[in-house]
Amino acid sequence: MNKAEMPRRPDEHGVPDPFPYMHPTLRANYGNWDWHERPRPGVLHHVAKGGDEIWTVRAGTQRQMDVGTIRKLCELADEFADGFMRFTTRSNAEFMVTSADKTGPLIEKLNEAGFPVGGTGNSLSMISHTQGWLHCDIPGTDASGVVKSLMDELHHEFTHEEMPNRVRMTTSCCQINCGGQGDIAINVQYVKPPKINHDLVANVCERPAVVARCPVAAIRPAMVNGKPSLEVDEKKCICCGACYPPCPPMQINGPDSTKIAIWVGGKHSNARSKPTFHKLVAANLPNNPPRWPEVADIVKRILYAYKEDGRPWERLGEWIDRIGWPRFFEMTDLAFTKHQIDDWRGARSSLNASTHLHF
Amino acid sequence: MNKAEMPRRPDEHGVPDPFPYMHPTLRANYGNWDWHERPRPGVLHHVAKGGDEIWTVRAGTQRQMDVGTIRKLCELADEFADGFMRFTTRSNAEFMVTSADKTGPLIEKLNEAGFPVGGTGNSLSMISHTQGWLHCDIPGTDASGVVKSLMDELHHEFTHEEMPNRVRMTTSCCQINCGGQGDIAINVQYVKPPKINHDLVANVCERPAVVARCPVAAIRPAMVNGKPSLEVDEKKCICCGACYPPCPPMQINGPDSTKIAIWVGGKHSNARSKPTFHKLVAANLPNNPPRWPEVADIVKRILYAYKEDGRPWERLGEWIDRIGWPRFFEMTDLAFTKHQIDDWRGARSSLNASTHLHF
Amino acid sequence: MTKKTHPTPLLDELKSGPWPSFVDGLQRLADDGDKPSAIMMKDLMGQLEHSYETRTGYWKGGTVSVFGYGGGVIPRFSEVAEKFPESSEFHTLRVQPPAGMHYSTKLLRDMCDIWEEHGSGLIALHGQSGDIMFQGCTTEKVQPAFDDLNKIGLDMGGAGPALRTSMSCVGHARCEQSCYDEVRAHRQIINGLLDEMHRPALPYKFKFKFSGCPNDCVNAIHRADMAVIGTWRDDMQVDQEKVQEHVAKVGRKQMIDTVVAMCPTRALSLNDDDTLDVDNRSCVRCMHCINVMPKALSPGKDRGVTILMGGKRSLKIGDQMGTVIHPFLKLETDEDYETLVEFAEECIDFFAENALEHERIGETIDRIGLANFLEAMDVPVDPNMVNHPRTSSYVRTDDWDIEAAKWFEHKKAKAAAK
Amino acid sequence: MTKKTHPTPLLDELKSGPWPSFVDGLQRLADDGDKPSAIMMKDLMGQLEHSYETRTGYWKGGTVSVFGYGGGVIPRFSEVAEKFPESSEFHTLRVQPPAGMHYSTKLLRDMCDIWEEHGSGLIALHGQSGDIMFQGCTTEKVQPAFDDLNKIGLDMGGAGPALRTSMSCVGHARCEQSCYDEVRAHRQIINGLLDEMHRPALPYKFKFKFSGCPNDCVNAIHRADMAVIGTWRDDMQVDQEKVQEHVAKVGRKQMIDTVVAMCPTRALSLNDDDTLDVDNRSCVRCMHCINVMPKALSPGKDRGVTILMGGKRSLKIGDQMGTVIHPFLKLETDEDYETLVEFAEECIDFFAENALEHERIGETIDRIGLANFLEAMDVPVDPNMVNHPRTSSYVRTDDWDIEAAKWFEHKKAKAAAK
Ligand code: SRM
Ligand code: SRM
Ligand code: SRM
Ligand code: SRM
Ligand code: SF4
Ligand code: SF4
Ligand code: SF4
Ligand code: SF4
Ligand code: SF4
Ligand code: SF4
Ligand code: SF4
Ligand code: SF4
Repeated sequence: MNKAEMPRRPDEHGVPDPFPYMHPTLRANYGNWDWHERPRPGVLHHVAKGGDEIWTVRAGTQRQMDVGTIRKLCELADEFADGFMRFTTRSNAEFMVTSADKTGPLIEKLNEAGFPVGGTGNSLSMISHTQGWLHCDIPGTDASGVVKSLMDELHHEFTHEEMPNRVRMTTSCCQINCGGQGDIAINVQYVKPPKINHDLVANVCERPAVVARCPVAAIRPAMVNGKPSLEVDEKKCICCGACYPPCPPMQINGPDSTKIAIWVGGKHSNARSKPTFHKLVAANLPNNPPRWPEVADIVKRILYAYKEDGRPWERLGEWIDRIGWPRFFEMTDLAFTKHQIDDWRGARSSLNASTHLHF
Repeated sequence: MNKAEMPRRPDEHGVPDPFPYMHPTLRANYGNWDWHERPRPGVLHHVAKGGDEIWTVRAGTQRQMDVGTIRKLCELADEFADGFMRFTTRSNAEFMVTSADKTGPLIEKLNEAGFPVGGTGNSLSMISHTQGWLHCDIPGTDASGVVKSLMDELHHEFTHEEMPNRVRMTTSCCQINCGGQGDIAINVQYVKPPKINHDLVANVCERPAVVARCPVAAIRPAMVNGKPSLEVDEKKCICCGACYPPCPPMQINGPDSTKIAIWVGGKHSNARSKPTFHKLVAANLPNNPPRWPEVADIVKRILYAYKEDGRPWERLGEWIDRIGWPRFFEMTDLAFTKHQIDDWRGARSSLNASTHLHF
Repeated sequence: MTKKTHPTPLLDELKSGPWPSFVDGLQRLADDGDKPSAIMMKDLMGQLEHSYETRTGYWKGGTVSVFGYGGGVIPRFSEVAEKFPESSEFHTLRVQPPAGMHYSTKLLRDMCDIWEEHGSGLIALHGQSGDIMFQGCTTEKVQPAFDDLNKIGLDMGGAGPALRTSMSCVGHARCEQSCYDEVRAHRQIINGLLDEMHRPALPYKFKFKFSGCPNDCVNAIHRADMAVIGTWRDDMQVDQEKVQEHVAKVGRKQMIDTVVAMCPTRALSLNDDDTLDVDNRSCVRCMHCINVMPKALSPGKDRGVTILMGGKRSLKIGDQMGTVIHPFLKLETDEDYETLVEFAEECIDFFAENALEHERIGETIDRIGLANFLEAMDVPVDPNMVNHPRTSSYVRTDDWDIEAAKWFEHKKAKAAAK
Repeated sequence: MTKKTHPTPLLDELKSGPWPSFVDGLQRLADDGDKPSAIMMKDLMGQLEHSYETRTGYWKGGTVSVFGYGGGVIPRFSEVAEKFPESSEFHTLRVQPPAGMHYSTKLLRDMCDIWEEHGSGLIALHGQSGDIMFQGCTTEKVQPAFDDLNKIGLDMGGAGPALRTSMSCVGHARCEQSCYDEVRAHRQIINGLLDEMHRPALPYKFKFKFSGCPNDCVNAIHRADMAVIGTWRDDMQVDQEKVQEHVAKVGRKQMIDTVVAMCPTRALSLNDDDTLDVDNRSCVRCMHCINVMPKALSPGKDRGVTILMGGKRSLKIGDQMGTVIHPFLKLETDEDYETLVEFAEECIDFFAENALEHERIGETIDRIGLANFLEAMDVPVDPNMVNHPRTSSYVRTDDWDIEAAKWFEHKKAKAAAK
């Protein structure tokens, strides 16, 4: 637009009130639900104290959706769910329908339209993921692509409830780990110190801020061929990539540096055991688009070992705590190396100061 | 002796072979015991695979014994136990007798002679203790005296098996803690920085060694009225007393400094839970010989709360883990203060990163 | 002239397979005639294919915002613009969804129409922090796009050193475990602090997350600077007949192995008549038994929230979870919600004044020590804040009696309050 | 003249009460006529009373030893000798008891006679490290006292920066849980390293402790630089009939609450026929169920030891427990015991060469990192050494594949060995 105009002042709505957008039965029974069950994978049946009932059908999406996809979901919501729907914290679509009879036809239509139904209960839900090459300014890999290829292979585990307990996977496209912790986490792990373009540092980077960002104080200001720049003590550097966002000339990515690591046993819920961090079980895997087969192979080994051996309600990490890490590495044929002995602050509490042993 | 003589070269026996000193039935069944039971407090009944049986009668002693006391024990060992006996890791005397009938009379004689019989199973055993004023060069209090006064008050708990599980108490007469960890530990806790006699430091102390001994680097070399001495940064100093042994002029003891703290929940066994350190529950108690009544009062509160509320096999710390620390402080009427929030290395793992709460 | 499409053999491999393909979506947008969005997406796909080939990202940041606000836009400028000029600007607008992520199809369709007109037509539902992410917009179009979104009742989310967009679980709306009104807490806190979100001036990001119960369906403990999690203080509610029905259904062994033996604090025991013996004093409100038997068991009636602070990912000091700051805040009356909001505001003030640059509140607490933070916030120490009291004797305790007096005072006060 | 006794009103208060009184003992010694020991003990009681009055200790150290040895004597010189001249020297001899602390009355009587002749007549059975402590001796009498003790087969224990006296539980001699020959391991290791005990030349103290099973009756994990603890690798032994007897005796509920629900890894389940379902893969050898039912359950048959290193009290870095270095060393044949002894010797060598002055081995391991220590000792890494693998991403892993290869190599080797 070329005609000058005074821009509009925003209305500071803040977080929108959800009630106008909430399915009437949910609104009517807000805070008054009594119990729930799962008639089949992908379907939740909630009963309110007053007797009202609602059936929720959960379907997987690609999260990054084109308007066409969203409009398709709207069609189905209009046809079956009174014109309302919601999304879960894992980007699954949820349709609330007022009678059990509607679930079957809705599920059919969803499948026709290519939306898998599942992700409930003791199944594998959608992998929570991040931006990657599509949009981030510091990615080591893609996010949507990794998730798409994995969910293709694990489709059956989304549409069936055959796991000991829910499985929550995450991916992150750099070591910053926006995807967070997971039962299984697939994260970029850098293996080389940043390569510094000394010509640019002075102009692009706020040097003291960059120095302050390094967790191991490996960065020091230095003059390099006459220009003020930064130097990295490569003995100290643990290749975390934290210096890259504030200083793009400190390039952490590269085919020799950007590898993928797999972590297991992260848990958020407080059910039974307290929340836990995920633990490193494989590293240095190739960053191999478009389908990252080496990653998928290991993820499946872990997932199926858990599926076969876990007991009802045991989360993946709880299963391993019971059978022990030696057996985990045996069953998955993964390696335990010196790199898996933690040495970060507080690491001592991760050492086994007991004779509790698994043979 | 005044006549000069060439001293004798020692025979380096090392650890003596115990078999010549071992009760014949133990020797005969060495490595072949099958099971045991406790017919009554203070008595163990072990049965060997071959069918041999042995009854062990356990009696408390003062540990620091005069020859008269030891000879008295020998008499009883000769009369009832074939001339053999042993001592436990907690300074209790054990008499092994070959028939159940002998246990009664032996117990009678032991009681006559003033030796309480008990300390087995789910009882309170002898308090493991240290040297104190009797012999140590750095003590803040006495050891034998503290133990004698407490065992007098807790005598019933030694001679009866009425606790949820064994109770193992320890005392230490300075913060060095030779007595180690315990279900209940009674340790000196200093509350003031050392008072330095600057005239002596130069001659008596190896200054670099002393500086190196401080856990918080609070000591620095300094010239004090012309003499090379040491200085303590009293803001940093955590009053641990570690500088005192290598440098006696850094006096850590004193009525205003030598206080007593009580710790609970230390555990050595691997049964059920892994071994644990004891935790601070009371401090700044007066160092009050000859009977330390303020200490005894709190110890009894803790012990009887556990006795009343603990479940079979729960050790004291395990009991608290079940009922929660809030209830522990409530039941014992002790205080939880900011000082009980750990801040030493690795302390973060002691914070509650969950919603596991006790109300 | 029609903008030509770049060959995308690698991306095309992601069109096959049973899971919905984001590439199909991109393709649909790119193929949608000569719309500006189509033209932009053709080059976007070209650049993405180029990333797949070279295994390298090609975006750099910058500064773009809307009139009146400092944050909420994530600007992206292409480093390979000469090859892919039409997607040389590909900014994202972070927009806050209705609390609980509820939508009418009307709202969703309006969002689509607006984004098709001004942006790429690509919308992520939702970002990991809970934003609607309108992805792909030129600098020029950011303002009109936002204006239209703002007109239908939506508002910008957080980015940069600011209060961030928050998330609350479905909770009250459709969950029997919910122990407080998540929507209310979520909206009252965030909407009371909007200035901190829209005009970034904090030392660093600050995130709230709201879960209705300890199942923590929004991952608050790991991922929020302040986690607000529902719980209860009294005894759980037990319907013994339904317990017996459950035992009858699954059998005693299964009941013992999956419920009794899985209770973290041995608070459960199965009576010989198949009723459940619940020792509520020992129960730590982990939710497990309630989760297994939602018909028979439910949270108690004296409900409120636990506040934990300090969750974050690994930058600088390593991953941290939130730790307990308020074991229990009753959350029922208007006053209760006010108290919660005030505490949230005080924390933001403390953060603004005391955190170092690019320091999360968890790092601040770690640096100054929990005890000092509590003192500063005037929160009394509580044993529920720790797994256990200190094990290290390295502490100076000469003011013990004064500190102990505070404890007994606090106890009296609490007793009186009851 | 008869040495007069000092009034000891405070100590006298410790004569009353049901527990054996050390003061009675001191008194008996002090009252024993004009024996040198009596004269010494009169003043000793005077000084001790003085300590009780003033709440202060009055001993200082020094150097005293016997011919041929550097350590084992704890010298004590009085700072109030002018008041209490006869106890101005009150040294302690630390002497090693027979392994397991077994005695014939003959041996005990000989000890008493010798100590009555040369010392104070006060003997502590035993010190916290496991020594017989002959307490109270003049400098002059140390040598003759030791000579006589040495002649009856006893030898000096440890003190100072040296190998210390060790302790082993009663174990094989009278305990069905014992998984190895404690006496043999104890004596072979210590007696092979006597030079390190008798001629202190290590950076600091080094303690071994031997427990026959994970009940750890000698507190080895907390209190030993090297803990040697018995365990087993195969399945535990179960006598199902005796299990049923136990259940019949205590009832199902009690059985479930005290055994099944107390197993730390849910390895136990009670079958409907009251037999026990043991999942040995999940069992961590904690001993609990075996302790509760010693008739019905016992350790397995494939026995050996777990080695943990680094236990110590708080000096400098704070309290530490030992952590697993060898999850399992088979201990059956002569070769097995040889292997154990060799490892112990290698550790002492490593300690002598690499520890800083006044540094315990646990501090050294903490300083250089467990992984480096293992590499130095040529011990392969094992997941049993950790509670869990690393949770921090702050590690450089570009040699991962090389390290992984080592693991698979080691696995092959182990498989082959079987
Ligand atoms: C819809 C959703 C909340 C929302 O606001 O969107 C939700 C909904 C429910 N959760 Fe959740 N959880 C949701 C994310 C989570 C998360 C967070 C995440 O997935 O990133 C967690 C933490 C996971 C973790 O620990 O890492 C989570 C941990 C739980 C648990 C604890 C399970 C456990 O044993 O650890 C329960 C209890 C249960 O399963 O009965 C639970 C239970 C439930 C119940 C049964 C609550 C109820 O009574 O209605 C809901 C149906 C669960 C189901 O799928 O069968 N929900 N739940 C989220 C669905 C995500 C998805 O699409 O897959
Ligand atoms: C005699 C002694 C070993 C020795 O070589 O002297 C010994 C002997 C036995 N212990 Fe022990 N323990 C002995 C010190 C210990 C210690 C160390 C200590 O007391 O300082 C511990 C570690 C305590 C701790 O964890 O802090 C110890 C933890 C155990 C346990 C684990 C209990 C638990 O549940 O945590 C058992 C198992 C049991 O009680 O069945 C045990 C079991 C036993 C058994 C039943 C073993 C057996 O089958 O014969 C023995 C009789 C115990 C009893 O008193 O009923 N013994 N036992 C020690 C007696 C000390 C005393 O006089 O009181
Ligand atoms: C978009 C999003 C990933 C996604 O696709 O969902 C994302 C994307 C970025 N995150 Fe994130 N983070 C996103 C949720 C998270 C989360 C999860 C959460 O909020 O629950 C975390 C972990 C929790 C936490 O806050 O620690 C997270 C931890 C980080 C960190 C590490 C912070 C730390 O203290 O360790 C950074 C780096 C930083 O802040 O400097 C970061 C930085 C970034 C930046 C801004 C990269 C940068 O510094 O330039 C990414 C911009 C990508 C882009 O082009 O849009 N992001 N980031 C998520 C926000 C969408 C939304 O608003 O809904
Ligand atoms: C005698 C004894 C206490 C008792 O009455 O039983 C004792 C007494 C002393 N200990 Fe100890 N310790 C004794 C067992 C222990 C134990 C328990 C054990 O060995 O199982 C420990 C804890 C375990 C450990 O080794 O850490 C122990 C940890 C210490 C420490 C702290 C070491 C550390 O690294 O934290 C010191 C201080 C030092 O070594 O500098 C110490 C130092 C001392 C000194 C030498 C004080 C000094 O530095 O001058 C004490 C001499 C007192 C005296 O006059 O005899 N003592 N000391 C124990 C030795 C008797 C024996 O040989 O059987
Ligand atoms: S994980 Fe890294 S690359 Fe991926 S979105 Fe977050 S910051 Fe960007
Ligand atoms: S990569 Fe990480 S460790 Fe290496 S210099 Fe950069 S910030 Fe420091
Ligand atoms: S605890 Fe302290 S005072 Fe007591 S014996 Fe040990 S070192 Fe000496
Ligand atoms: S008492 Fe402890 S902290 Fe204080 S100066 Fe001495 S060694 Fe350092
Ligand atoms: S966190 Fe609790 S209340 Fe919220 S949705 Fe999950 S289970 Fe329901
Ligand atoms: S909620 Fe958790 S802690 Fe409480 S009784 Fe149930 S399982 Fe046990
Ligand atoms: S440690 Fe084990 S073997 Fe040794 S005495 Fe104790 S229970 Fe028996
Ligand atoms: S020994 Fe311990 S871990 Fe093993 S089954 Fe028995 S109780 Fe469980």
